[in-house]
Amino acid sequence: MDTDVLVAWFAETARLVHRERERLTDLDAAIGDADHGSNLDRGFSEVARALATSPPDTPAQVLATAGATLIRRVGGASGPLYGSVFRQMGKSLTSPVTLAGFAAAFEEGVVAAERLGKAALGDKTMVDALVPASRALALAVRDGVGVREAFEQAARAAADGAKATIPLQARKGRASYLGERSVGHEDPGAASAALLMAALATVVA
Amino acid sequence: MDTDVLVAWFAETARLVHRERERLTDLDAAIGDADHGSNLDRGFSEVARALATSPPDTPAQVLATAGATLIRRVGGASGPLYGSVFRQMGKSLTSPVTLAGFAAAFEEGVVAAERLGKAALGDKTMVDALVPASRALALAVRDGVGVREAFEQAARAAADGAKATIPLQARKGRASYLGERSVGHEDPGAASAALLMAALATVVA
Amino acid sequence: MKKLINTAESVVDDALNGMAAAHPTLRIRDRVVYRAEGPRRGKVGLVSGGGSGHEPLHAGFVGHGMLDAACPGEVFTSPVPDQIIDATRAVDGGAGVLHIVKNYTGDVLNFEMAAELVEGVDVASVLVDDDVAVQDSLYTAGRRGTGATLFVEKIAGALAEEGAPLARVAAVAGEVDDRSRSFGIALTSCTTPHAGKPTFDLPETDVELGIGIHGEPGRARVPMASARELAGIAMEAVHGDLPLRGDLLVMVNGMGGTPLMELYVVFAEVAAFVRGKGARVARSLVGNYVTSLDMQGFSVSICLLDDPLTRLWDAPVETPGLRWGR
Amino acid sequence: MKKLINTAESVVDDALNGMAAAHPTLRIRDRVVYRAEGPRRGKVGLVSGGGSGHEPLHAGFVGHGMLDAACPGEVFTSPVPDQIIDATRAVDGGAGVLHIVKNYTGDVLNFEMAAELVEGVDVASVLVDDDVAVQDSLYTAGRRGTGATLFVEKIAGALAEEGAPLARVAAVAGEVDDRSRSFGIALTSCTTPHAGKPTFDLPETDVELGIGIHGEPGRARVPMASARELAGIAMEAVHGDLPLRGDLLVMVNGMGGTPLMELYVVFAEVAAFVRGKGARVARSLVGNYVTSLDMQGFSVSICLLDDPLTRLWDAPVETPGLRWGR
Ligand SMILES: Nc1ncnc2c1ncn2[C@@H]1O[C@H](COP(=O)(O)OP(=O)(O)O)[C@@H](O)[C@H]1O
Ligand SMILES: Nc1ncnc2c1ncn2[C@@H]1O[C@H](COP(=O)(O)OP(=O)(O)O)[C@@H](O)[C@H]1O
Ligand SMILES: [Mg+2]
Ligand SMILES: [Mg+2]
Ligand SMILES: [Mg+2]
Ligand SMILES: [Mg+2]
Repeated sequence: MDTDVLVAWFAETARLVHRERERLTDLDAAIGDADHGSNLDRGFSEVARALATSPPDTPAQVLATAGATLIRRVGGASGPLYGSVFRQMGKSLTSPVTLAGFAAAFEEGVVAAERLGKAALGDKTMVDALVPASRALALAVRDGVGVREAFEQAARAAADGAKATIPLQARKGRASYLGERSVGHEDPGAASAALLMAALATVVA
Repeated sequence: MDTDVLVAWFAETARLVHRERERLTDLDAAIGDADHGSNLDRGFSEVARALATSPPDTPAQVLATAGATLIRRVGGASGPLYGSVFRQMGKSLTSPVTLAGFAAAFEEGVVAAERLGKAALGDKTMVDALVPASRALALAVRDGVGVREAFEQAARAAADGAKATIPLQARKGRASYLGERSVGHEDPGAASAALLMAALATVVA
Repeated sequence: MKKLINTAESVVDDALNGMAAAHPTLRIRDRVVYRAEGPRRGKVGLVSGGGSGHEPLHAGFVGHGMLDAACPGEVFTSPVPDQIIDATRAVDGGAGVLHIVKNYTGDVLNFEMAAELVEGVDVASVLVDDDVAVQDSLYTAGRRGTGATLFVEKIAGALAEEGAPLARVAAVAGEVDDRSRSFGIALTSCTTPHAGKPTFDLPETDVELGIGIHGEPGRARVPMASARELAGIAMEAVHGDLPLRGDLLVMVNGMGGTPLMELYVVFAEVAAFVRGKGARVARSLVGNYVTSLDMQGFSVSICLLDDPLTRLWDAPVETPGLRWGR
Repeated sequence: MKKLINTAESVVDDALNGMAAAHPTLRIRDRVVYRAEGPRRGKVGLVSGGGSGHEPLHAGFVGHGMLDAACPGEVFTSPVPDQIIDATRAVDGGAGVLHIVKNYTGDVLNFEMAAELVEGVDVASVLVDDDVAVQDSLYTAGRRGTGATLFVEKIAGALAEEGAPLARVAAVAGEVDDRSRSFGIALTSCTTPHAGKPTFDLPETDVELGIGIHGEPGRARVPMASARELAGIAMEAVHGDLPLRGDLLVMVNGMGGTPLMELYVVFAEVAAFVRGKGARVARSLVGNYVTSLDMQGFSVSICLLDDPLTRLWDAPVETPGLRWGR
């Protein structure tokens, strides 16, 4: 896995988020404030632009740029949270990049977001998609699965994790204000995390 | 025609205006500010109450009370205008009240409103119903027609006058702001003047 | 229609009770809103009034440096002469009283009747007619009084506060009206509490140009456009009637249901237009000042300032709706 | 949805341009709104911020006696750390800077990041969380910051203007938050420019209880009721959490699309409720101060005053959105 793959990952994420922008905003309208789609569309399109304008030399730089750009351009809850995932990944990633190295860095990125947001699995946040994705990667590494297969499993785990937020009552973020009324809706941040992992699976496919 | 007939006139007007309140407001919504129904409902119900609470001794007193009450309680354009009609009628009416005396006093009342509002026939105002009604009464007097027949003719003339405002472009009042867009709508004040004359025909029927 | 009211019948009195509870500087009696401290000997009294539903106009402009009394009528219905007579008598400090009347048939007739009936008080009157959407011709009731009413009340109020005599306060009030123009655009109709449904239907695709402040339909209906285009339409109408030049007082006024953020967007366009004509925004107001219940939309009002008028505009004012300098 | 905007993307910058054009007392640079005169040596700087769409909060409260800078984010989206860092550096007069942060995950995270990254400036932070509709428990993100933000900004601003040190300004800001509670009710949803449709559907027959200021649905939906009943629901919620007593600062705040007349109707009911509990409306505000775009509805905020807080509330303030005493 090289710099180009990571750049492609963010380009594909930007494309998916742009395409799914309205769905993400609709999910946020139901239990939040109807801006998750435009927040992430703004953020990832900036990331894609930044990566295209001044192409980074190393995988770590790709992640650092993505993290900093999201923090600098998104705002809201998702900006610092996604930003922290990639910023931390960039710090943790060792080179050359192996699947094991990527999985470990991703795990540290997810932990950074968990720490920052103080959210745990089951709180109905992006964590509910990110943690299962991270675990799927760790299992794939343990089982010696190939990159493509590993990322597909991670994407599936994230998607399942996102769907699994539907029956939950939110305990973190804006949706928690709704109390029981948050039950029955998919968390927008979990849904966007699933897109992120889907993009990863696509670019190595 | 005695005091009781005039009291009954206002009671019947109050009833009709209350019943037609929404229609009058709808007419005013189309070319004005959607308050004519509530303005006149408030005004004539106050008149009816005032006349019931302290019954006047003379026909002139009935009219004076009606005029003063409308001026004191309605506001808007229609309050001073209808108020002036009855206030002037009350001043002009001689006793005992004959049809000729009533017709003459009504004529003076209408002239008072025309002077106050500076509106002429064809300006698309209440004048377009009041003036034909007044003329019908004058003709009835000239032709020696009975009271009942005279008031029916006046009511018909007022109703026709009101309908005849539909194709006109308003030159006075709020509807004049609309320019050509006032064409095609019945003037609310003309419509309420038609109700007033219809009430008169009813109470002598 | 959902409204924060108890009943349509009680809405005016209920709102006045709220004003009284919120503003110790006001005293409210028999549907007249007065300054709590009463008339000042030798000061010209200023009385205005009109239908309710335009808040903060007029009652919100009662206080030091502005009105002495306001007479609120029913929603969109001029006050009755009794209110105006009461107000005129109560605020007379011996120097006479100026009636500030928006040019609507109902307002004009009721103020005229009151002025005739009030005795022993020197009364002058100024008619505000700033709305360029209406032709001032034999075929109309003349131009409506809209946003510039605030300018007249503020500037005449400052002059009266300084102790100027009635004739001069009336003359300057008239001058402010002469130098002011307005134009309004509605995105939605308003809904009166009594009618309970929108006064006019306006599809999602259209706006009404040249509206008044009573939910009367405008002069024309055009497709919805950007803030820049709509501001341009309004400003061209104003500028076409009274060319912009020199120092301007500019108000971008919300019709009651428009968020402040959008009014600032419009103001940016209006300011650019003004600069484009070589004139200057010397003073400005952005907000909901002369409203039409819950209507969405805006109006622009401009006044050609000169030094004396600017000084009077800047003079201290302390009312619920407008306050600076104290 | 019709909005007075050019594009959904440009609405925040366009509105800021309008603010800059309208208010010479402000200077706007890189999405931060500053006092034009810059920082004062030895004075604690006050920085707040949050999503746009709540105008006049926060940018409209920049000026003498209140904020030194405001950081507006995208509509309903917290500002980014860069804005907050810029603002914090720029307003530091050597006495440190207080961040006034509404308790939302996004606001908290972005202000925290900024506070960590800004160097060489003494930064303290106060979290505003006044909304009693939200339980403050392990199962929520804690209470939201809503109307009381204005109280905190005004009172902390007055104290900072007097030259109090950072620790004391922060402590009093926290005290104001402790003594304040709010509750909001929506008659309609708002519509964000980006989404272009109402955030939630609310039938003509219902209202949402316990809403925030971002168009989040509330805690419960109940049938529409009179102003008296709705004010009662809001006040019971507040009183149940913090019993009313003594002198109160009471704000009846419109959500952006509510006419002032209706807010006064609500205020009358709120004042009656307060009297009924043996407390007193000592100070009040009625108007659109902490809004949610074009939402119709209101919130009530109360603060239990004491003499020092009342004095600070009364101190001069000169901002676009709140002004008295100068
Ligand atoms: N404390 C938290 N920890 C982790 N994720 C969170 C937290 N709070 C919110 N989120 C995520 O952020 C998403 C909302 O993002 P977004 O709508 O962009 O921001 P905002 O809530 O500020 O409007 C939620 O759906 C949730 O997944
Ligand atoms: N100058 C006028 N002369 C005669 N009638 C008038 C004049 N102006 C208005 N009217 C009448 O008043 C009616 C409107 O009354 P109303 O709605 O109660 O008052 P307002 O126009 O003040 O809201 C119009 O339909 C018209 O018939
Ligand atoms: Mg959101
Ligand atoms: Mg009318
Ligand atoms: Mg009217
Ligand atoms: Mg948000």
